Amino acid sequence: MSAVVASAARPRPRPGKSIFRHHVVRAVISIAVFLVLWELGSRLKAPWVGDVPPPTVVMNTWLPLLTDQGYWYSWYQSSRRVLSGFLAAMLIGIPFGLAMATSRFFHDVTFPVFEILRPVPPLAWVPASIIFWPTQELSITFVTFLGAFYTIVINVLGGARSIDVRYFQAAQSMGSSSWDIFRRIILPGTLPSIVVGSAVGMGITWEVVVAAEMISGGGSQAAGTGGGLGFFIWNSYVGGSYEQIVVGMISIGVAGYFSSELLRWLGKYVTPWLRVR
Amino acid sequence: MANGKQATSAGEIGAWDIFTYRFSKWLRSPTPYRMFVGFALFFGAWFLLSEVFRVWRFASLPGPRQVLTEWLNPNPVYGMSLYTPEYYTHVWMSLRRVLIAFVIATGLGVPYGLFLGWSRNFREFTFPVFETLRPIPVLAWVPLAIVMFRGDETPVIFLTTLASFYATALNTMLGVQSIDEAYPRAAACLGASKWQIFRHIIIPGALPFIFTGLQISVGVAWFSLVAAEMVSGEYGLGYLINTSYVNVQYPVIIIGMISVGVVGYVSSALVRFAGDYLMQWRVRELALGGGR
Amino acid sequence: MNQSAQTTRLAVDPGEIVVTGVSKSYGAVGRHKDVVRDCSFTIERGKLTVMIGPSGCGKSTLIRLLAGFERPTEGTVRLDGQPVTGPDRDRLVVFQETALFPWMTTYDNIMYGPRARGEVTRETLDLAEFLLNKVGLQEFRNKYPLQLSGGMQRRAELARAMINNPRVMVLDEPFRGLDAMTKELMWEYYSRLFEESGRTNFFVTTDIDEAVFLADRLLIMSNIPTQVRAVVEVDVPRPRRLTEIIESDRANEIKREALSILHAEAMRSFARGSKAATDFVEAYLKRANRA
Amino acid sequence: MNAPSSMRSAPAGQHASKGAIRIQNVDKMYYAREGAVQAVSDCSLDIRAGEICMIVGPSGCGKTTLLNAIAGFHDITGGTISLDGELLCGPEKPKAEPGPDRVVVFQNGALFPWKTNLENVAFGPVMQGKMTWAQAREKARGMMADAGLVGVEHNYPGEVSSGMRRRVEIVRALMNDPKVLLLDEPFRALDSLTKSVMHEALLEIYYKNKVTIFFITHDLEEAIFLGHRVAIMTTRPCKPKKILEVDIPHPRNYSVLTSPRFRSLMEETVNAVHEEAVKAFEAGEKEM
Repeated sequence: MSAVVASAARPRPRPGKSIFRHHVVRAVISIAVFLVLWELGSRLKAPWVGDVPPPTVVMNTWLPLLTDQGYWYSWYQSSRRVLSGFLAAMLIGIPFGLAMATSRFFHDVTFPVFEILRPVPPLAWVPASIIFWPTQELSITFVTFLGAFYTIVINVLGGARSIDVRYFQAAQSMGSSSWDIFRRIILPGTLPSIVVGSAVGMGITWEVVVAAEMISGGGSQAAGTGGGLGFFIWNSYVGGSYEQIVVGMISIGVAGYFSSELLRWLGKYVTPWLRVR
Repeated sequence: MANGKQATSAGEIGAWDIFTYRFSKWLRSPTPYRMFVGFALFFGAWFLLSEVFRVWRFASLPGPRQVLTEWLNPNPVYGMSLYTPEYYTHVWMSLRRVLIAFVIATGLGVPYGLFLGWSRNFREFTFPVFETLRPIPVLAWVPLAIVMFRGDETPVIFLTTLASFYATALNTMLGVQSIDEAYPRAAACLGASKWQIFRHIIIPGALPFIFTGLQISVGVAWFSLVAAEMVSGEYGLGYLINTSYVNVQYPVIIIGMISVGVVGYVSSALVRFAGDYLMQWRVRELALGGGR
Repeated sequence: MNQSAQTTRLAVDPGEIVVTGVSKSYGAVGRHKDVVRDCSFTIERGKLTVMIGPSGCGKSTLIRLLAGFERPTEGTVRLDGQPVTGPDRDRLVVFQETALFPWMTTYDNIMYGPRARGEVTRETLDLAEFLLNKVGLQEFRNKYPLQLSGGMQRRAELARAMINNPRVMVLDEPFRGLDAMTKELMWEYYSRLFEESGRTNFFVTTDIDEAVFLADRLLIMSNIPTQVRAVVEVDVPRPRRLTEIIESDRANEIKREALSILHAEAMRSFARGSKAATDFVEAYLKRANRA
Repeated sequence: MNAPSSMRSAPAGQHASKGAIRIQNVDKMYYAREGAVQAVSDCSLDIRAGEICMIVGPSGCGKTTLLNAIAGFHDITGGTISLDGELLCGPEKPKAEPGPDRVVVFQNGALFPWKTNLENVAFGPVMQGKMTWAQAREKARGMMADAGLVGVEHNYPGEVSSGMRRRVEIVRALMNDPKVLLLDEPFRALDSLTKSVMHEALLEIYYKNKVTIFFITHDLEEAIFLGHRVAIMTTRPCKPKKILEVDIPHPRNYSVLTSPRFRSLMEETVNAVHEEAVKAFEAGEKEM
């Protein structure tokens, strides 16, 4: 558990302590306060929040949408793009990271190129990706791929490098071949970093897919068909129904959160030796 | 460090000796030549595919030679090169937005993160809201930002600030929590009050994480800025990239991308140097291969 | 320790390592640091040789030379006449901090060697059971290293080394992290293992009590650059008990002699305050390992 | 050479008037995730002023909890602790106030890595407002010179050897002329030879400053070599099982290690501690 600072948290509030000290109760209170402030702010036309539709209105527009085909279809499209981009990033990124960690030559050749491309934000690639890839689907998926690829490679490389040199020495002195060392030392040793990299990568793919859909689907090109939650939000904006914008934002937030949590849960399942603290 | 002479006091092994030593070793090792091979392969392939053989989809992409000549051309075909003032206005507009966003995000994020880490009550009342808003992708805020803030400039700055704020606040909180609990306790033993502990222990102790956070926040700022500029906004590199796509000026797209990459890298490198400068104690500790 | 799998005796043929005129230095031409200079000693067959010296005096470097992870700049290291070229099952090292693979259960850790070499026979499986009982970890066979206490991790590591039946066991301060009481219990325990197997053991430590309790032959090392300062025969009868050793005059006499030599060495390195020098070497070694 | 055991070993009590700790029937209950854990139960111990009292016991038996209670980092759920008659913590005030009269030296060290050694030592008095930075630096330089720490004042803690870091931390504690020094296995991370050199350095500092020392350790040899008295604690929940008077006269040096009196005390302690250690060893007791 993270280090505790001077008078701050005890392990768990003692029985008999007032209910208000319990952290879940406090979380509910703080979110409730936030919603009330939002409601009042927009009803009373406060400076910034004024034009933002209040939570009650947002809820009313969201409920019918739950049964609307088109709404779930944009979920499906966004998820498909995120998943394909993410899987491609995992399938290419993990071996790439491992190869860089194991072979000095491969690292020296590829890492500098990788490093000069990394600072370019993935979304700067959208126009170039639209030009290059034949279909719009592929161009958006390529950008989501890029979003996750850098994070996964960096995490895998870092993870493989951080394996203690003593494990290699122990394995070597017990007569294991280099394939043995890769399969039974490097791979399991890097697994925790792969899990972290994928969870973070998944978060980034959702960030990227929204923008890519907005830019290519809507954005400055009028005729975009696009589809997906990003387009759904942009379309609601162009169509003037601000409530749907907020609905779209919350939906993507929920989608992003659950996909990262799913990966973290899978991670715990895949690395039992860490869970055992 | 004089050659062979035993270094009597730790001060002599300065960062400069370590640097020259490593640099000479790097030059002799095969790494720089392999790096050259890597670059040659990448740019060579791009050149052959796009300009020479014009293979498949690469044909529509401008090759490195085209991009370079356009970029260095005193009077460029599409009006955008190192010699034209508009190029620098775009660069400056983007840089200005990132700078403003970075300053606001640091000004709000660092204190907020410090209090998040320092006081449990404050954390339990404000962190849940922070955590529920965080998964919402920053760029999903674009339409709402345009609605909330009139004009072109403020929405873009709001988005970039939001992105940086999340990274800064979170890393500062982690920084405070990473401090070994023995330090504040030792300070309490030495008679330091709560506020003295905050100033002398919590802030310097969290500094390494704060600077990691600042580096990430610069990266994320550029990430969101480019997209925000593509969708709305008058000037800026993101806007330049997008309009040059619409006006079919493809080499300028690549110029825009490279410029964003270079300026982004330089700004995060600046933050790293500032960090090293402020945290002398870590630099000299790392130079000796780790502290304890 | 129940002796259920007593049938499989440990078939051991102990080896002998001869180190002659070995020197080792690190650093580029300009800033070059001798860690070991012209060091010669023999690890006698079937004997428990203990090497003791001040901290940071290059003992770990000697371990790496013996294990074959590094080559000496001058001089030779031979096991039964054959020069040492690289890591090998005949010379197994137990490290200072545990090197148990955290992602493998205790049983998988122990079976790693035979499985890696494809030598999983009926006999090795029995030997694994025998060793698990010997180190008292039968109920912990499916536990991960992080679930074991310090003492248990050390015992699992000993089992993992012994199953490969090395001709020489090399141990680099294996009990350093343990608290004093567990450490003393491990001494008795480890010397029992040695007395039963009769395998050649080379044990490195900075703890004088540990050295006197365990050693048949005691090598006392000088400070950097390391050389053998003195060799002491510890002719205390075996099997050795903790309480007996405290009482035995011979043991205390050896301890006093070794202590005064070592204390002089320690004071010299401490007084010279050459923190920078020792640290430079340590920092350099860490980087050399990772490169 | 062995002095009659009845005679008080060293004139510890005479001129050290401050630093007597009285621990009476102290209990401590932890509310960890897996339910309540009794770390300390009905523990009573009197530490005389100016004495070096060694606390010995198997790992994870609650010794550090006792130290934390005296220092004021944790509260206690029963009994009282007082220093020179003045109540530190008890039923109505379960948590003592940390203060410069009881300074702790931690197991893995707590020198502030971002301050130079001199600033670390000068930290206490400045925080209490007793001195300005300039005055404190002057006094700190003097005290460090006394402890043989010359030439490392302007280095950061990370740049000096672990032995030196320990001594800087002890000097930092003594800078506030505390009544009690609370040491939590300060030399555990050091190898045995640096440890023996540190023992002599600590004794030197003790003879100059005559402060009460509450010293937790696993190392029996260290306990007998340094201590006036050795309190042997049971396994969890910890309470004093036996208190051993170490009647070897001060000042002591390392040659004492092989004296016959030392050996018999050592044997007595080993037997007393043995069953506790084996119980902890079998149960695979992990440090709590």
